[in-house]
Amino acid sequence: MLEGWALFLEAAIKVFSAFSFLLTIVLVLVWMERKVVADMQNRIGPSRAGPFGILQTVADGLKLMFKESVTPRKADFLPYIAAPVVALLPALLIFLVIPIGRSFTLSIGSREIEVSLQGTDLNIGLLYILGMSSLAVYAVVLAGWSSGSKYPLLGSVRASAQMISYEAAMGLALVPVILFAGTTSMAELVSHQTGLYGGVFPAWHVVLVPSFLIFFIAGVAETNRAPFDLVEAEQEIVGGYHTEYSGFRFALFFLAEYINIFNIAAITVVVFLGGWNGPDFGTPATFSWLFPIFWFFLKTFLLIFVFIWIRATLPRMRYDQLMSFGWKRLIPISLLWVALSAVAIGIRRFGFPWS
Amino acid sequence: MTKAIFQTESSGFESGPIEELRSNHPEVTFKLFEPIAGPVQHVATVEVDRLVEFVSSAKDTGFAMFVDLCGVDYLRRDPRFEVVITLLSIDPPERLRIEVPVPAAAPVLPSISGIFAGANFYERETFDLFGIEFSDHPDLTRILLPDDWEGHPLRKDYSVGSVPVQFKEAYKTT
Amino acid sequence: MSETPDHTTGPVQTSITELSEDALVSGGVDEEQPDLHDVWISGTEEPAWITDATDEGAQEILSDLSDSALAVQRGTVISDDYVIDDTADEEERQIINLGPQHPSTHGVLRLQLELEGETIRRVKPIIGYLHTGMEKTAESLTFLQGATNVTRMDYLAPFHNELCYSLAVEQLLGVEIPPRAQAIRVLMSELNRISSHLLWLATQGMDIGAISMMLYGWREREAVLSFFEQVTGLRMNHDYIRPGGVAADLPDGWEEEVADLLVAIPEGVDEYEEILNENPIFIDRTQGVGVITREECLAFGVSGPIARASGVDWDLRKAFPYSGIDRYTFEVPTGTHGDVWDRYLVRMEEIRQSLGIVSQVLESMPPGDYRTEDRKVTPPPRQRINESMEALIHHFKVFTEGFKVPEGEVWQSVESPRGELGMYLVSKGEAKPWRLHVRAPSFAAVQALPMMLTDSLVADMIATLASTDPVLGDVDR
Amino acid sequence: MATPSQPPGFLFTTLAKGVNWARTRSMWPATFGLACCAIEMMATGAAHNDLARFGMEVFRASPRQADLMIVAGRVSQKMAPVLRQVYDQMPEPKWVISMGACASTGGMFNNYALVQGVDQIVPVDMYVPGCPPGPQSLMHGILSLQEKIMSGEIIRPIVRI
Amino acid sequence: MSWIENALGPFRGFAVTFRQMFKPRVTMPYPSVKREKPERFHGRHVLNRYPDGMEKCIGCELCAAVCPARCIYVRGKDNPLDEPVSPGERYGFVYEINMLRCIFCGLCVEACPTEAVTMTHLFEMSVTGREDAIYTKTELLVDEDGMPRHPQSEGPLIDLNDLKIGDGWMRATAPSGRAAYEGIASWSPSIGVGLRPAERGQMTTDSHVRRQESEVSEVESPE
Repeated sequence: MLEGWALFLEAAIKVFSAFSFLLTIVLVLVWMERKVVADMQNRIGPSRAGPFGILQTVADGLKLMFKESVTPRKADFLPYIAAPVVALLPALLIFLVIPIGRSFTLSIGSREIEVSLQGTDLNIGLLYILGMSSLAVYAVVLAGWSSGSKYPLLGSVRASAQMISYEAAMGLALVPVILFAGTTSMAELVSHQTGLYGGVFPAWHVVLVPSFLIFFIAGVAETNRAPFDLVEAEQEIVGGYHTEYSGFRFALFFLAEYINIFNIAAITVVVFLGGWNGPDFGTPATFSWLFPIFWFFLKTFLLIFVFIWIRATLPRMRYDQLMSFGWKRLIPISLLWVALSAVAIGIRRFGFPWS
Repeated sequence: MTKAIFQTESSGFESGPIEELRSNHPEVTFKLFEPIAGPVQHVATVEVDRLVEFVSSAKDTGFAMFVDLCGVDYLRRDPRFEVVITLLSIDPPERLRIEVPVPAAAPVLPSISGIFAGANFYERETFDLFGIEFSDHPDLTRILLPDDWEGHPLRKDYSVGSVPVQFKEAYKTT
Repeated sequence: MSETPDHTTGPVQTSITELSEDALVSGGVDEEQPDLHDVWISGTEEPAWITDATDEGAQEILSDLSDSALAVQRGTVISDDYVIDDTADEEERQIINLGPQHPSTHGVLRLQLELEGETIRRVKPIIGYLHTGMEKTAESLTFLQGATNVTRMDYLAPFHNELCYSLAVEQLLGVEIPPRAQAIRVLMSELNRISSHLLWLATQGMDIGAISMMLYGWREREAVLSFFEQVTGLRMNHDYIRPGGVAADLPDGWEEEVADLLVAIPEGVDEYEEILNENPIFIDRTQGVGVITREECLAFGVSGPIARASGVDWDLRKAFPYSGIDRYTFEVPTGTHGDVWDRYLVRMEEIRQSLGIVSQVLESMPPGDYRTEDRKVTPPPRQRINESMEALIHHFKVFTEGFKVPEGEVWQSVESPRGELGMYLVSKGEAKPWRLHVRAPSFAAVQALPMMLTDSLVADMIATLASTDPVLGDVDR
Repeated sequence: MATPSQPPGFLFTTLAKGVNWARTRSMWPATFGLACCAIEMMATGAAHNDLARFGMEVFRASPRQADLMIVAGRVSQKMAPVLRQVYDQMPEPKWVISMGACASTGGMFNNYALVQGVDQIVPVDMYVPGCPPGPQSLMHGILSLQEKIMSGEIIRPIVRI
Repeated sequence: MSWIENALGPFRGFAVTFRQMFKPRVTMPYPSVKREKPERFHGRHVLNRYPDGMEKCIGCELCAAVCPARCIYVRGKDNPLDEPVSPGERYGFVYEINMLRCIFCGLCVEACPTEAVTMTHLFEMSVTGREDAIYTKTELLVDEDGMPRHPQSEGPLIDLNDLKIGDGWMRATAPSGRAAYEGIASWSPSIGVGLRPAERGQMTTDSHVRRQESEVSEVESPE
């Protein structure tokens, strides 16, 4: 009985810390995005809220919380208020399966507790992520449709089309990795990438270059970031699906979007860039968890920087170009790549058929 | 100070679309305005009922580009209004100004939007601001002002509509 | 329909013929020209005074609105949802109102779009949301004050407005403009063309989603604007080019400033081309989009870079040179396809050509007067006021009643960054214009939008609209 | 319900302060450009003046997410109802800055076509003179508005039921 | 190696944006750093005094007449004999500028025959009420130090020293087109600052030489 309670407690602590961790991450992320974009445009960026404007997001959030939430007259009320929650939930849930560091043992008194820096290690981790991320599109569609207004409707139509085409490419891009590593569990994916190839190159899955690129592109599209931000293209359809949202409900969308960015970057790191793997310079066992966390965040934030960089540079794609890029380029290429890598793995395992 | 002078002479026309147009339409009065700086301006005064014919012939002659159409209210003159159309020939570069006197009693003109599609908005604008109507215009509605506006503000008997400027001590005596 | 409806305070109209000529010139029969002593003392009445006081001009709509404004002021009544107009759908088409408040309509243009999915089947531009009555205001300002009015029309190219107006007035006046004034005018207007094109580039980038382009365009424009500010004291709406010349000489050190600009702007332009020229997304978004043919351009009176991108080799600076621009050498770039991409190329080249003109002006700026010596038009130097009674009288006459302009009608046009900016000026020999009509380049461009937009996608519409570079102050005046 | 004007004790005062701090540090303007002033408003957001320093680079296209409406330019009689509608669509708390001569009083266009002062249509919190006001003038307007919000001169309810 | 360059073409934009991160930022952090305003800057108006304390304004209403926005209201009054306010016969009894109507075109400055109304470099005038933007003589007229009373107090946002610089536009337009008169300080001294020199720019030209050449042409018979 006591064991059960301890498990529950452990889970509760994990969920709670994951949640507050994510909120902090979003604070940093939003600030970082605004600062980096400002840097790329010879500006200063937020500087008045707190030192270096680090509290900018706090101010944004606090303000939105105390702002009136308008419900348009024509809105379908229940889906309308459900949509922001639906947007946020998958984002939070996805994070739970991402290992952010090596598990370590913590000794409290005489007891030794094994702490894994991961919400839970599902053996279907990747599938779970794909499932969850396809849930997120429902939020967008719901929000756009239930607002009862035309721009959001256009946004949600765009969203569904976009998501369908990029989900496929994203899933296909993961197949070679699964074939290669032989697992879909996130933790095992990381441990599969330990070590070095030929003693020089880290044994990361990034060697599957096409997979990596396709996954990353699809990830950008998945998070509705530029140049794939058609869903909320401000210059075209005003705000897209969240045009009619205000106050706290809008803040939830905002939050979900940034958590998604972090998630996608983190998943890419875990799947392709070796997760928390990295040199640990022989740190003592007590602090062995330190470097993995550091490497993980370094890689993730580098990727996020690339996200921002892309946003600051590229123009937005057009709806039909985006679709044709997805269906005519990404999906065929990933199919081909799946076939190729299957053949390659087969050869590796069984040798050439003629030998 | 040299004064700008209008000539009603035939001199000054060179060969070109203007000359051709002139020989085709002997009934139309042509004037010439020679400013101190800038190009010579040719002005043709056309009656209302000959307008469409003249404009389409001008288009055929080479004035292919529609530039402008506007109204003028001369208030105490008879006819009171005038519609001024500016056409342009690209090669050779020449301008033609067509002035159409419009009486105040029946300010109606045939629309030339059938000849130059671009006249559409300009005619609407002239209707909006002067109340000059264009028959056969596809969509003669107000363009700049709200639909329920009353009056035509660029007519001279329409006031500017200014309000007093706010001051503090204007009537101060001591 | 013989006379204007009785919206103006009625009975006066019956006695039009009895009015003095002066009253008519000043712009209307029951015209209450804001007299110097026609004032409203603050604190004496509630703000509602305004709707009462403007009964001749203002419309009912406002007074109604003011009432509801009070009722709604504290509450959160939402009068409607975002889309204003909601006409019936037929055959799965929906009507969307883009604007007047929309981020990429460049102000307050409203486009009524009939969409089939995301494909635009019909476009109707609705304008007038910025109608300022400038043509009417021009009739109540003297020729001296007039430049302040016209400069606010096309607010991205204020110098071109002033230039066109001044040239029109000068045509009637028949005054000679000193060469230095002409050179200054060319310098300022060409720099203005650059700043306007930079702003177009910034918004074009912004509208297709390249946010950094926006900031870079503004960055270089700011340099040009700071030069304008040094010369005229204002960043926009300068009132610098006046009938007779320019208001003030170029300040000391202008040569270095312009030389700096000639270095900074090409650097910036190179950078933009580096970002955009080979960017596949930008190319996809612009090539073959928003096409308008040569014939359509002519029929609709579309001029400037749009027409040139369609292959119309037409530049007023070449065809009807003004202000001595024919002294400088420059090329007129043209395109062939008439799409957004060609317009982009044409404008980029125009920036370069304008820079060339500027550097030629810089090398060959003539010395001497910067305003005509005609003392009827130009006030005397300040020194002369104290020395000579006659100068003082001239000074007073110029600034109070203004100078009289001989009777006549003239058409003047200049090549503004958006195309042919024309002004039709009618003078009746008074100190105020009888009529000033402005032929706005953007007006024609907006009119031709349906040509470019029909059967394209919403996203293309944004790119096309940005590439026509409309300025709504110019359209609505 | 609870507003800073009612003295509800320490907690609420602190809350009010915090909320006002947040509101002034994150005041998202609506993109409401009308005429010349809109260009200067955009210039204020551009690199040289960088409105982002105040957390204001987030120009919201949708009025639903905007806090501040900068009426930048002349308001015509035709635009007036639209302007009012946009204002109505903004959720509380909202502020209005009337930027430039034309928006504030009609400026030099004292004629039939313009609304002589946008304060006839919407309540204005701050007037910025100038034609158009330079970026720094606009920033002065914005900053003095923020100061007034912080100091409690301009009060908006904290919680609205 | 041109094919490499071609292949890299689409990515050159990334290099541009990345490069900007290492360039100096162009931002002027406004409340702490104020923009350097050019000499001719058009800011709020002031009414000047002669060094002896007399008001320069003679109530001629030229400024009010020329103002396109009609935002100036002037009413002159005869000078009291015992205690004249201005050196002329009349003085500006009421002088008001509605700053919210003002378009800062500078025509009033050009029109003023006595350089009474000039423009300063102060542009921070935001107000919460329309009436506060109407400047009467109290706000416009300078005191003994050449400093007018500004309705808003000095603070991080307002630098009242800007009120003392100024009238560059008056000096720039004083020659009114005649090259011969450029660089000549043809205006009267003011209280607090003395005789303002001609604009920096116009002093350096060879205008004095040219002036002597064209001196004769200026003296003409009245028409």
